[in-house]
Amino acid sequence: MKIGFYPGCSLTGSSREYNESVVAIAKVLDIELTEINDWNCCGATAAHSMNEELSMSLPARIMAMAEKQGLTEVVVPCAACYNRLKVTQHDLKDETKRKRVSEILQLPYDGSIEIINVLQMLEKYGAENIKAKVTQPFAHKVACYYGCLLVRPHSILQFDRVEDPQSMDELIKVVGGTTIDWAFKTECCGGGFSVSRTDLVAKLSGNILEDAADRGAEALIVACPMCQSNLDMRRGAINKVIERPSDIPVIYITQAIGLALGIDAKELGLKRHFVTVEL
Amino acid sequence: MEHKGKITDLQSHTGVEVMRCYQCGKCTAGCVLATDMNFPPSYVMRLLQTGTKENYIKILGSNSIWLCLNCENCLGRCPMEIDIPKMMDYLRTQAIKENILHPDSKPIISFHRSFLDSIKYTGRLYELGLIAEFKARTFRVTQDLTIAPAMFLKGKLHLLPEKIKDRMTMKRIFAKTIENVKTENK
Amino acid sequence: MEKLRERAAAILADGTVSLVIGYEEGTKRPRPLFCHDGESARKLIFDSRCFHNLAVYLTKKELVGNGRFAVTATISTLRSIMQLYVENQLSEDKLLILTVDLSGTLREFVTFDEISAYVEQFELKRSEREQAILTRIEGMTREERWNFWQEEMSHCFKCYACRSACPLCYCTKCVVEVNRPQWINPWPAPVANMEWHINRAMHMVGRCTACGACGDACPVGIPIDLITRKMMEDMAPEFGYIPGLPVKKGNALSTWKLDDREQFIR
Amino acid sequence: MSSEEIFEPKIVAFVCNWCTYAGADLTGTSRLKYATNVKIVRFPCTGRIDFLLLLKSFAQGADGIIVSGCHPNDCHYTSGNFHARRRWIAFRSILDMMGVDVRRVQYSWVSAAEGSKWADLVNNTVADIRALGPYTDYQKVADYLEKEVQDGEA
Amino acid sequence: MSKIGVFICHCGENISATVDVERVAREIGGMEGVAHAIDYKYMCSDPGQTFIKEAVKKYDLDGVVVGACSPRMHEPTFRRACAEAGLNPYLCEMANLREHCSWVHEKGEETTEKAIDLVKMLVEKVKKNNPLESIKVPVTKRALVIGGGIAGIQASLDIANTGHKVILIERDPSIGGHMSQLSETFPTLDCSQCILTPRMVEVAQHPNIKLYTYAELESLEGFIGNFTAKIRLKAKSVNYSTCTGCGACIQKCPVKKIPSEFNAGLGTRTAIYVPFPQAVPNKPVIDRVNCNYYKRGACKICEKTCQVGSIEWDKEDEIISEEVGAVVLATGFDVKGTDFFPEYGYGKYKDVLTGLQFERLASASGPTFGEIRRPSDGAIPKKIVFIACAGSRDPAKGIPYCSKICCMYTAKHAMLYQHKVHDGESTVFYMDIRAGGKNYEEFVRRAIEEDTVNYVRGRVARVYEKNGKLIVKGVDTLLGGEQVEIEADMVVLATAGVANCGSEQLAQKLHVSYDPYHFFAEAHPKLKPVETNTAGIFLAGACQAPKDIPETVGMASGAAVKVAALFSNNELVREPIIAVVNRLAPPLYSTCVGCFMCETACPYNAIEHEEIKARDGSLIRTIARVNSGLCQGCGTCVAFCRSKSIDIQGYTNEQVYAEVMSLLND
Repeated sequence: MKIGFYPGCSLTGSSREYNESVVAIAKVLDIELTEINDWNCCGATAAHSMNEELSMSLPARIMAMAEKQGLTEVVVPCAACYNRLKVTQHDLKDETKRKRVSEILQLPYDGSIEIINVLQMLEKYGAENIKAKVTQPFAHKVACYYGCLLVRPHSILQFDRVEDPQSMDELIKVVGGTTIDWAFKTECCGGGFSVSRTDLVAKLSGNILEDAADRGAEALIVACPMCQSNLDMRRGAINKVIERPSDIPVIYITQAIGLALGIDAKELGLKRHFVTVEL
Repeated sequence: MEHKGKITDLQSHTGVEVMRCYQCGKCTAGCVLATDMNFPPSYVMRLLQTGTKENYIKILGSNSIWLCLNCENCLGRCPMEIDIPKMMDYLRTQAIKENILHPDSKPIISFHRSFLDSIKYTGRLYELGLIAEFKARTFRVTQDLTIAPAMFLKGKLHLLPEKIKDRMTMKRIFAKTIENVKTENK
Repeated sequence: MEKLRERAAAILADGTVSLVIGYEEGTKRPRPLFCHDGESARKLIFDSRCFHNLAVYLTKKELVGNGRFAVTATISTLRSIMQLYVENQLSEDKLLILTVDLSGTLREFVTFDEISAYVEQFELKRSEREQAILTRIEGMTREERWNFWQEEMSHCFKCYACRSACPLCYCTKCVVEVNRPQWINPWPAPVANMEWHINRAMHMVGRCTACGACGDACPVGIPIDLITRKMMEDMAPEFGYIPGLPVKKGNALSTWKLDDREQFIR
Repeated sequence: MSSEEIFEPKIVAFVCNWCTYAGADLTGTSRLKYATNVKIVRFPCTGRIDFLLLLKSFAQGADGIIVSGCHPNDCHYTSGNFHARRRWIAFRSILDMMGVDVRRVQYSWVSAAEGSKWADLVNNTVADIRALGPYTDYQKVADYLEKEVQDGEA
Repeated sequence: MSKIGVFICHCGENISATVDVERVAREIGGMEGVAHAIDYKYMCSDPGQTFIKEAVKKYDLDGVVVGACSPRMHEPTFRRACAEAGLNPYLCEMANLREHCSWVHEKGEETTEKAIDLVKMLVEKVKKNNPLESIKVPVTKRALVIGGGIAGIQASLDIANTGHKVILIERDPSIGGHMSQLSETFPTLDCSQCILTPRMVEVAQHPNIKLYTYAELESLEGFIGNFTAKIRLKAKSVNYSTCTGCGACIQKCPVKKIPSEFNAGLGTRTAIYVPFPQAVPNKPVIDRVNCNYYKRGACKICEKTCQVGSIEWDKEDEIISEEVGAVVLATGFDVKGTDFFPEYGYGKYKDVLTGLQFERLASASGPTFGEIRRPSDGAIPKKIVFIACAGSRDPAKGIPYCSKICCMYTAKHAMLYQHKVHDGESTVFYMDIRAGGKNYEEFVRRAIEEDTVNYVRGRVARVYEKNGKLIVKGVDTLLGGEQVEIEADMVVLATAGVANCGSEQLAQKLHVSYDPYHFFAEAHPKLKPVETNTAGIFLAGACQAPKDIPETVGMASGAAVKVAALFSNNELVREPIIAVVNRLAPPLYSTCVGCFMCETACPYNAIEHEEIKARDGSLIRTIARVNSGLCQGCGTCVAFCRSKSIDIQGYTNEQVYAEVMSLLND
């Protein structure tokens, strides 16, 4: 199984462990990841907050590069990048926008690449495979947190249900875990305000953490580096604003699966978290 | 008439027809930051519906457009499928263009600018550089004093930026988009 | 081609059909051939020079009789056959269609759906000639178009070859033969010529499959096929159909949509 | 141009019985005034209006034509006007291809309640056609026929 | 040559003030084919009509043109006059000299000339007119009513009371419909069952009503006055002629956990069941999907219990045929379930209910005997939230229209709740309060002012469960968009009223049209609200659009009157303005080539296939034929016909052609 791979900036820096765990489980599951050559940043929230054309051009270059490389399907683990790429692909169906962007890029772009997130990759290529390869069932009660960018806007992403999505829960069940039914699956963690408005991030992430902890989750499972860093790195700030400070860890779905597949915690980057992971 | 024109511009850029909103308030009810905003989303819609210049300027000068996280809960639930996040994106660029900026926008814009600067030169995000530049722009020297070293220790920060090869294209993208707008203004 | 002859001879021999309509070598170009026996089926040919639309014969009762018959069909012919199916002029149990596809394989069809699935692959494009004239016409002002057609129509002497050649002109009594009232005068005169051709185009809305037979048939070379061709191209996006691909239900003119265009209505 | 020389176009209106004919009745009962150039031919429905009648009108010397019926969804027969609308879309495209002046055919929806709209429609159409002048292009072509026949007989 | 008589009316001075009527009569009198032309002060008066009658006889006229007012005004008058004089009424036409000429133009030469043109036009038309005979269609004086809710019950009773036979069919095992499920009714709060049950019984006992429950329409053929309905009587598995309705079988049935449809899923029922205690007929049916015997081939406990041996295991669906003259559609509506709403939990929270479920909770005959209790734990909710417009006015996920009844029933629910739970707190999230109706606004005000229901203007973004409470995240838009969060014990969604399932298929069976939401379409939104565009089929109640009980009953009675009016004659007389396909002598038979373009175009499905067969029975051709019962005379088919094989009487090709030609000839 071969598939294109766009890690994005976070995965090479502050969310290295996400990258490490994706690569680690891909290896075990025989998924060959081909990184896009000379990829650039997708522009994230900053670009589309500041300039529409910029926000389309950056993802368009990434996809143009992938096309050039002959890739047909690209997995994008970072939910923010996934969202930007999908939305840009959608926006560029508009003839005038596409014209303008190819003018800027001076690269051919035809928008034919299938962009999928990591959950879709695991569903598509792994569910049965994973089940067969589980060596240490992930016997924990966890809260699956999807955030915004993985499921919205539904009309464009067409992934899972808008409210109360299930795909991550299904994967956790495959590796032997149980998931709680909770209320903040798709509520925003504060996203791009991580640095600029830490106070708001603490409030929003706090609500999420509190609900999960109240309902007895042993860990939060995520698929987005922004959510992870807000919920993990900002734990100090969060614990100042919530009533009952919490020390439940926040781990990536790929890490959870990795553990079940018997991959070493260090290889999965579990030592890189701020909140200690003891699962 | 000038501000009616603004509404038309808004529609042609974002496809948002402000008159479709019938003020049910569902966007506001579900907005995670509505309470921190000068005007919650449904109120912003109403201000736009009035079509007056005063109200348009009120919106550009409010923190609402800057606090919007584009989490899209509002769009997902709006019975009339009004793309409020897209509208917020547009209003932000208009606020910058017209230089009507709420104080709350400063750190947010600074962050965005630092972010974009970082990728403009290297093609990828240089997180250490981003934090440094952000601090310099906002004079928040002490913020995250403990986090950054911890990140470094956990291997989460690179000391040197990663650079892509084709930096010419990156330069061109910036020159033809965001910088193009700036020169137009001048 | 040999396969085609064999098959034609075989179905004639075993009584599957009593007639095979196809092409044979003519003096200048291939001409229609009506085979009633295996002997004549040996003369059958089928290649790119065969463009005469044989569908025109299929509605001729006196020719095809009541039994089952076969026809060798080009893409154009197939399109016409589909439209004739839609209009209840042919029935699937009376017809066997033979054709040779691009790879040279003999193919047989009976039903509308089978033909549709096959024809779907072929896009209806303007030929070089069509493109040239239409580009010219489209570049004209309205007055120039009027003068262009008036000049062209002045050659029309109402021989009705266009009508005879068209597989979809199968009425037993044509509107020009209706005399209470006499809507269109049957003799050649500028206004009557124009009325005839506008009328032809209106009668073809949602039906014409742009086989070009009318244009080929015109002895004085008026590009009348382009009137229907242009109409078809204009109407396809308007009414959401694919040019040259008849649909089973819902002819463009006898159906409607709530949001059909009406900017021209005051 | 002196007032005596003002061109009085001949305009024929094809209208449906249920909406526009009744609307024109209302114009009358409301005593709204309009130009005398337009003469109404009554049909049960716009769906009944044959395109050949429009062609024959031009051939017979009409300078302009009004076709009017019920607004969408108001058709007495539920869908005659929708059928008509399609027919006119196709007809206009063909006329335009042939170089016939489509501006001379004014389509409209006038309901039974729109007495004033009918008056406006007539007045505006008369003004429009007056500005276009007589449809001599078409009439010349049609006259030729008559002359030929007469000559032939003579 | 024709002998046309022309009569120009002055209409007092209405015409003669601006039109030189004498000149009109004079000039027309000189026209070819005009035998007689006069003008007179009031043509519609008695003496005026006498002029016409005398002239018809004296000049042996074969056509009459009256130049007067609009034909929409006096065409029947003058046609009657002609008929009385022995002239076929369809040989009389009117030129509209008043509304279309004298009233809209100033006095002058052009006005008179226009008047002359208008009369000329009609003279030329009338020369081509053909004598026509009115169409007479026999009427079968029995009505079919489809649907046994309050609309169908009312329509059936009203028709039956005029002395005509009614066949009422109902899909469920009992009549009663949604109204039987309701607790109290707004704005009077009288008990729904108390006012409905007597009517249900009346239906069952009425000598003119034949009731088929557990039955569905299979097909309907024919046309106004002459329909044939095929009805599927679903197998009840119980012989109703012997069953006494004792109910012993129901008590013994071991399959007890089937969600009860009548209780909107809140209660349970058995496999052999009567939907509710007041059911009519009060006899059980076996639900074969859930019955142990049909599922697994063993059980038959009911059979052992039944003392009269009424269980019929092998009974099959039966199809019967009924001749009827009119049909009333009264199939009602349905409500969207809670699983339809993602932000309110996709139906996973047991204490989030639909309005209909709340009705069952509040009903004395309901699963809690009228006590408001949570389905999850049986506790009495202390805080309750009602959400209006759940699915309504929501083009994104629900339906764009307003379901109309929700504002009122929500106010009623809140009121009933406050009456039953005195220390309870109720909140209604609304967007607009639509309380148009007699005593409706007062009713809502009472809920707010006297029963202290907390009305909050704004929509709810989401509902989630936490610690046994339902957290409702709403907004108060009147406070500038302040967020409101309520920890509720129960949430009631005023879910959208939608077309009943299967309505689209039913509409297609009946050839009636339906709107984009699958509600049946009325023939005219204002003036023909109970008619459909298929003559002889009428609408009653919420199958046309959501509506409340008074409106439903009113509409049902309206439909009944339409049926009674239809049945008041032995024959239907219709204007002969219909399309006809020409017929010619063999071997041509007709110029119709059978392309059936007219068939797709016809809004009334009036085009039939006529097979022309040789003497030996072999098919020569198939051509179109117009069903004169269905054709309404729009003429759309005529304009489509390429070979001009179909024409419409009264507006034939020859007639309209002559009109146009005369108008433009100088």
